[in-house]
Amino acid sequence: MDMQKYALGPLPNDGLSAEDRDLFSDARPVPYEPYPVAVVEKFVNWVRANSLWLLAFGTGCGAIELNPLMTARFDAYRMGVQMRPTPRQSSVFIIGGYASVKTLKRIIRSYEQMQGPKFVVCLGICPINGGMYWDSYNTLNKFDEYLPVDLYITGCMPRPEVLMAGVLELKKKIKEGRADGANRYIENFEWYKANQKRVIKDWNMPDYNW
Amino acid sequence: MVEALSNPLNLVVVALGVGFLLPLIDRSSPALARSLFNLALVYQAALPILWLFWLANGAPTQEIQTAGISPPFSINLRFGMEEAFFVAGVNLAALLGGWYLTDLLRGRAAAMSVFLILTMGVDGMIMTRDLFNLFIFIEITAIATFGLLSLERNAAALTAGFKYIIATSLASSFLLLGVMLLYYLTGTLNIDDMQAQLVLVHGPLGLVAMTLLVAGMIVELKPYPANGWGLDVYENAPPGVAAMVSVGVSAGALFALYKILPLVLPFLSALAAVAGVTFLASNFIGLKQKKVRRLLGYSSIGQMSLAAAALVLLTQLDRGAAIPLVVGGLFLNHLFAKAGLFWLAGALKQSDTQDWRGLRANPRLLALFGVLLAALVGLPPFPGFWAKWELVMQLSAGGLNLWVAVILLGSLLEAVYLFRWFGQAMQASKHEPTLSGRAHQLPVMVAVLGLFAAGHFAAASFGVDALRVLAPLYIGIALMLLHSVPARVQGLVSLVIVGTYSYQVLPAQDGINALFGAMLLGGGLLMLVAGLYRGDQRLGHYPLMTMLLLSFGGLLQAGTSLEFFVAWEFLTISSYLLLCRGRDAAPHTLSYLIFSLASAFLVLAGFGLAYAETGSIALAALERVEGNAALVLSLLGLGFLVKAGAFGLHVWLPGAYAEADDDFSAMLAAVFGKAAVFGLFIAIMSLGVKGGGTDIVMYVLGWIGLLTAFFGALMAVFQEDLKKTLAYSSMGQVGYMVTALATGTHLGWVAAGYLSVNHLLFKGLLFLVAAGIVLRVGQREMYRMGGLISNMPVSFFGMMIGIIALSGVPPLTGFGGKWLMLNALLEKGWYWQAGFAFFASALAFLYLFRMIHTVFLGQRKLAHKDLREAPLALIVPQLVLVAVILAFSVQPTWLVNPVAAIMADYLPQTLEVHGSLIKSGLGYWDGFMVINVVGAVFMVSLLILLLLSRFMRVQRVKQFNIVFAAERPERPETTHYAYDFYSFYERALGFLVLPRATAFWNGVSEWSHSLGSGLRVFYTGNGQTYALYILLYVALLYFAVGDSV
Amino acid sequence: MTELPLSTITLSTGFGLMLIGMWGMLVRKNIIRMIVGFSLIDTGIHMIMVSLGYIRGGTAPIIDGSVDRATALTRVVDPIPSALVLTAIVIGLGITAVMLAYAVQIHTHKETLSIEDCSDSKW
Amino acid sequence: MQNWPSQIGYFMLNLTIVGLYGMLLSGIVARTLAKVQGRIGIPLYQPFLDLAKNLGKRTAVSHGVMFYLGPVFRLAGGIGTLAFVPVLYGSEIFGNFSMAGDLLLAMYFMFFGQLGMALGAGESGHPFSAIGIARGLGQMTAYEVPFALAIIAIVVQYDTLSITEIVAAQQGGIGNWTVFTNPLAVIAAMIAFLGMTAYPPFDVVMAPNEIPIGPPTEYHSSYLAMMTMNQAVFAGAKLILFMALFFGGATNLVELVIKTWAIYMVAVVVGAAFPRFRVDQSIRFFLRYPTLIGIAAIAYTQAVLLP
Repeated sequence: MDMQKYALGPLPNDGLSAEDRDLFSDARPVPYEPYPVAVVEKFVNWVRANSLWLLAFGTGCGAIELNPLMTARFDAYRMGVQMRPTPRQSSVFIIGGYASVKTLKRIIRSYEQMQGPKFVVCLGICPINGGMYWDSYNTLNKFDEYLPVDLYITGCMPRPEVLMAGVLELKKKIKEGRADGANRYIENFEWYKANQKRVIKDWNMPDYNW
Repeated sequence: MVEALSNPLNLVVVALGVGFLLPLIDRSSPALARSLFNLALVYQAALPILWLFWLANGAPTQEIQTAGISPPFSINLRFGMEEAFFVAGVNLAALLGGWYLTDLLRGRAAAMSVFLILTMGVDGMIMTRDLFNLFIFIEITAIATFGLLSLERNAAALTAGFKYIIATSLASSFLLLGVMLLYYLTGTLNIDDMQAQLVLVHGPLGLVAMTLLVAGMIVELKPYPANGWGLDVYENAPPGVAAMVSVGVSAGALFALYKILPLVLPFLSALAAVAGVTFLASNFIGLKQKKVRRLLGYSSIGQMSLAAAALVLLTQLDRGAAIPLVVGGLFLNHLFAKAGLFWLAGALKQSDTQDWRGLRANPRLLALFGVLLAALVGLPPFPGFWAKWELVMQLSAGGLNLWVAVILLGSLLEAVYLFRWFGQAMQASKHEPTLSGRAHQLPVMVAVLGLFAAGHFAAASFGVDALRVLAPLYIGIALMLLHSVPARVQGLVSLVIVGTYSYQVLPAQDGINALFGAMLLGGGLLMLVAGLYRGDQRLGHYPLMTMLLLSFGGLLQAGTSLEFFVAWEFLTISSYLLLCRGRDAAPHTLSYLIFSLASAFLVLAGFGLAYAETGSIALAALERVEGNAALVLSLLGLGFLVKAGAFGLHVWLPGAYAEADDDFSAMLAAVFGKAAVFGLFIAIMSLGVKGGGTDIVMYVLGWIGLLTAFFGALMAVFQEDLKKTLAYSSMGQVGYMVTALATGTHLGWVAAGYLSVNHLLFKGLLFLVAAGIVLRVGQREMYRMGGLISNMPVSFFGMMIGIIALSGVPPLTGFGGKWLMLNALLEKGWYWQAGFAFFASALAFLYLFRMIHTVFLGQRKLAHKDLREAPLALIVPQLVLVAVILAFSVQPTWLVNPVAAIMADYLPQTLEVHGSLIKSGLGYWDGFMVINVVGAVFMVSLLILLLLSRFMRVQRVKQFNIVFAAERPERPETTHYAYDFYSFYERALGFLVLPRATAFWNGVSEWSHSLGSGLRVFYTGNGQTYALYILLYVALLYFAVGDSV
Repeated sequence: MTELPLSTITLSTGFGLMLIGMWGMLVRKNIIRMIVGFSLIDTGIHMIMVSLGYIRGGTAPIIDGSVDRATALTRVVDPIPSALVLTAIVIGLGITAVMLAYAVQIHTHKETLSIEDCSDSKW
Repeated sequence: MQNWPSQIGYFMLNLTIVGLYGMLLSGIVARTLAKVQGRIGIPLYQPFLDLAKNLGKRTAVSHGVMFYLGPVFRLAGGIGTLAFVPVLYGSEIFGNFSMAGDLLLAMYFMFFGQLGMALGAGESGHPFSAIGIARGLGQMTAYEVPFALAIIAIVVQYDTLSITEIVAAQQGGIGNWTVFTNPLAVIAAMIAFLGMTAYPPFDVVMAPNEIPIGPPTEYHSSYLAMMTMNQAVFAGAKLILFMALFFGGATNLVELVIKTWAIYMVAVVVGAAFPRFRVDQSIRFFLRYPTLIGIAAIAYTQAVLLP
């Protein structure tokens, strides 16, 4: 695998035309440290776990399961889960089932535009191994090659109850400070980028979508 | 010897003698003949001028007797002041005309002698006191004219000449018959003697005699519609001859009319009516005219009938003392200006006004042209201005208000077609008008000089300190001489001049003058500095700016309405010319000038009415107007409202403000607009609080102001053009001032003063920012910009301060204006108005945000990546304005206290000020505390965010790093939300701003033009029809007056 | 039937001529005829002028044996109109001449003598 | 009054109380709406958690200085508005800085934060921000009209612009409240209030599914947290102003809480029941009947209350 080495300096943004390079930031993301005081970090993790703002972006067929989650029957609001229409304000990205190559590009953009700490939850079997689409020309079989995944909820399709169980699991993970996908992404930036660029042929965006 | 040479009779003798000698001498020596001709012309011109001088120094009026017998038994001529004046004028025109005609007359000795005899004929018409002799001179003049007309040998000229002959010979036949009948009745031909015997002229025969006499004279003055023959001649005769006919022959006819007036007293009203109708009709028809010389013909006829009307009306009103000033002034004005224009028309080959496009390539010619037009329209300092002023004053005093309206309307129409022509000449064109010879311009220049001299003299004879009052013009002209030094040096010179002037004038002002002096001159100086950002030559910019600023001083220093009016007209002229400098201003200059002149005429009418009541033209006397107060206030108010761009009268404003040079836009909107507010202040302070009818006027003014504020703001909301947005915004802001003034309360006036100062500050700031943007971007459409904040941060800051100050959001100065105004409205009991004002002021947010967003925020265009900040010359004045805004924001009492003190001179103080706390009857406001609280809160908030940012990694990103629904923006143009920003608002309220006012004024224009074409159907071009008109005129005159005798 | 005074006859003839002349000027299309019309007007006026000065049974305004100074005013014919007529005739002649000259020139340039063809300029 | 340190201290106290109350109020509203939808809804303390979560975000982007300052303006605007409104009647502690200016000051200062915020959001370069602001401003011009007319009516009624004096005039019994003495004015003002709170049917400004929450679409992390804080304070200040002008003010905190909650519930209940107006529809709506009611209120005040 030819892994492009990114220096600590500005990103090359090779996919962009010279004109576009002026329009997109070329800064390299940096991982964040925990708060210096442990109690604070613990408290903040607890808060994060109890205020999960989902990005309202249905990337696949599983998105259909998100709607009952929020409505009267399951009412995930009780657990501090809310929908946000913009990645800037969201902290949880639910990959709703299979991710095609075409969607991956949009997923990457949206993920990179979310502010850390941020968490990725994969829904269903497809992001794990491609599921029933494993041999499709455009379905990604191992989603965690492209983005760091904090939690998998398997099933085809998992019902909202399972989804809720996943939320509780995610909460637990966050509270324990183990949901560090965002930092992993940055620490292994070159690897993720290489994987992403391998499948996305028309890479017409910056190397990191701030 | 001297005595012999100086005998006025020589005017006749020399011309006759030389005239008959010329063809003889020409046989042997054409050169000698030519010299003799020139010598005779010079002599003819010099003699009356000398006599003028002698007569002015006490020489007695010369009564010249012929045949050694005293009148009435012989013909006698009189040569007094009046005659000398007219003769001098005519002969001077003849001298210049002869000079001008050099080419045409070369080798035509007969023509030269005819020219001399024509001059002599007119002189005789002026001097003779014998009716039959008058007839003879008229006929001599006529025959000489016929001769000169035939110099042009083409079909049109010949047929025109023939029609002219038919008409004039018919007229003189009537005249002759009339003279004979009068002789039959009175037994004398001497005018003075006949006047003494006037009782004998009675009964049907007397009436017939008078009718015929009047008819003969009137036809000479070319009354509408029996004047087609005259127009044909103006159009087709050689311009030099046309000039002589227009100036010389008409002057003779006018003077002859003046002489016979005492004989035909029953006809005065009819004469006035004829002159008035002719004046109006010819100016209406002039609107439709495209051919230069015929246009001048309409103007000539208009001017001469104005002079005739003035003569008759003043005689009727028994105000003979004003006749020399009025009629003499109009005559001199017409003499130089019209002759000059005819000569100019001849100097250029193009006969169609449209083909004068491109004349701006020849600035000297253009300047001459402009001066002549300005004189003709009656702008100061030219004699026509003073004459019209006096005429309006006298007519108003005599209660002839309808006549004042007619005269002003006619003058306005004349200005329309004359300045439309000027506008055409100002347009750029590939094809410059072609000159027919260089020598032809010299007489024009002399005419222009003559106009200036006459104007100065006329001003002096008004008892005006001409040098002081006309100083702005003279200094401006003097600065024009510097036109070849670098522009910035010129700018510095004018800065020094205006600065020194302000330094001397401002400390001497008090009260409202001090307030507006500081605004007008201070703001003006700042804009002058801003103008330095342009390094190109800008021909005429600095002289005109200097004139403009000095004229502000003229407004301040004016003690009389006349001085005020002169300064006002100077402002009009200089701003019009400055506006003409705008690259694409051409379509808007005419409407600007017309509305400015209309405004000036309304003001003039108002002053006239005030004079009628108080008998004084002192500005202070305005307060003494009681009976007409409401009417005077309406006229003055309307006049100033036009200039302020009030709702419905605003159609000139956006174009003018937007298309002017960018720094001049700032000047116009921020500073110049305050002159109108100043005028309103003066009018309302003198007249607005008298109760009675003025209350209604003030109430209406209040609503006009609000409608202006509302529609100004609403129209600004829908503009794509940066400067148009600001222009409409200015319109709206002035509306608040009008409303505040109209409350007629102390608080309202304080609000108006405060709003004026504030508007000057933020609108100057915003327009200067706009100038910088336009300079850098090269465009005015806002949606083509965007994201300029990173290139022009200082400009952004300036605009942000400007919009906060405009919007009225605390803690900046704008809130004070809103607070004062709403308090004033509520205290006055104008509750609906207050609600409306709220609405209007909320609308400002819309266009303000749009402006700053679409220009500075949002997505930057690729092409604008390397734009630089605006030049220093623009930034420094902006920062000065920002500093002043901030200073007044920190401590509003610095502004409120002086303004409140000034207004307290007029009305009892209603604001209580304790330290920094300002209290009205309803509420209170502590600006100092507000800004402290806000500042503290802001700093605390900022500190919070800074603190939070320490725990948060903040990455500065670029313009496309936005959430774009999981896509990426493709181009800045498609990502920048800017075009048709308030489309939904247009859907909701757009029906309110359909261009109804524009449609209305277009309708007025179209209607006037249609009227013009309707009025000219009488011109069939058929000589026979014209003869019939003349006959009908006589009949009509007889029947019209017959009843009343 | 009383004899009509001479002055009345000339006077009415004069007015008659004027009217005929006017008719000519206003109705005839031919320029030459219009000029003739003008001449008639002119002549008419001259006759009127002369008749205005006439006194019935008056004598020539020469103060000699037949008229004494005391009664001269009532008995002599006013000499001034006669004198003026001379001037007026001269002028009328001049104008007629100019008109004719124009007529010739117009004919040269336009080859017509109809006034209706002479509306080269109109408005 | 010149005792600055204590004045500032009192204000900090007020700010804290109103801020906390405002946060709580948004929780109450969310739960109320959840009940309408047959859900249980968020815990009442959820807004505090969300606030803390946003404060605890570790990364952020900035589009420029104005973008950065936008939330600062916003928060300053909210706090400032509160500063110019007296919280409780007759209490020096709860008087804030209302001696700095009258009702007009409070009304105009409300725009301060919105304007600054608009500038900041504008610099983000996001078209949805600009669209949202354009809609917000357009709607604002419209609901300002009935609101201003109502304000004018009560200023005429009480002949003062001072908020304290207006409250003073309403003391002495429930019958003295403006809502009973001048009902037309209060109706007009309350309809305007619906527009101000941007609940349905006037929520096209935010329109989460169309222009993802409009103006603040690019704001996140601590910026968003500051805006949440402002929302609490600003909503509190507005409610207090309405209470003072129309509902007799409050002399103690309990009265304040009850009254402001009741006022806010008007907007919430209406919001729960209505779909969304398009912005041009809402503009026309405000300029029709509410404006007429406002005009009638002035006429009523002039004709009936003044003589």
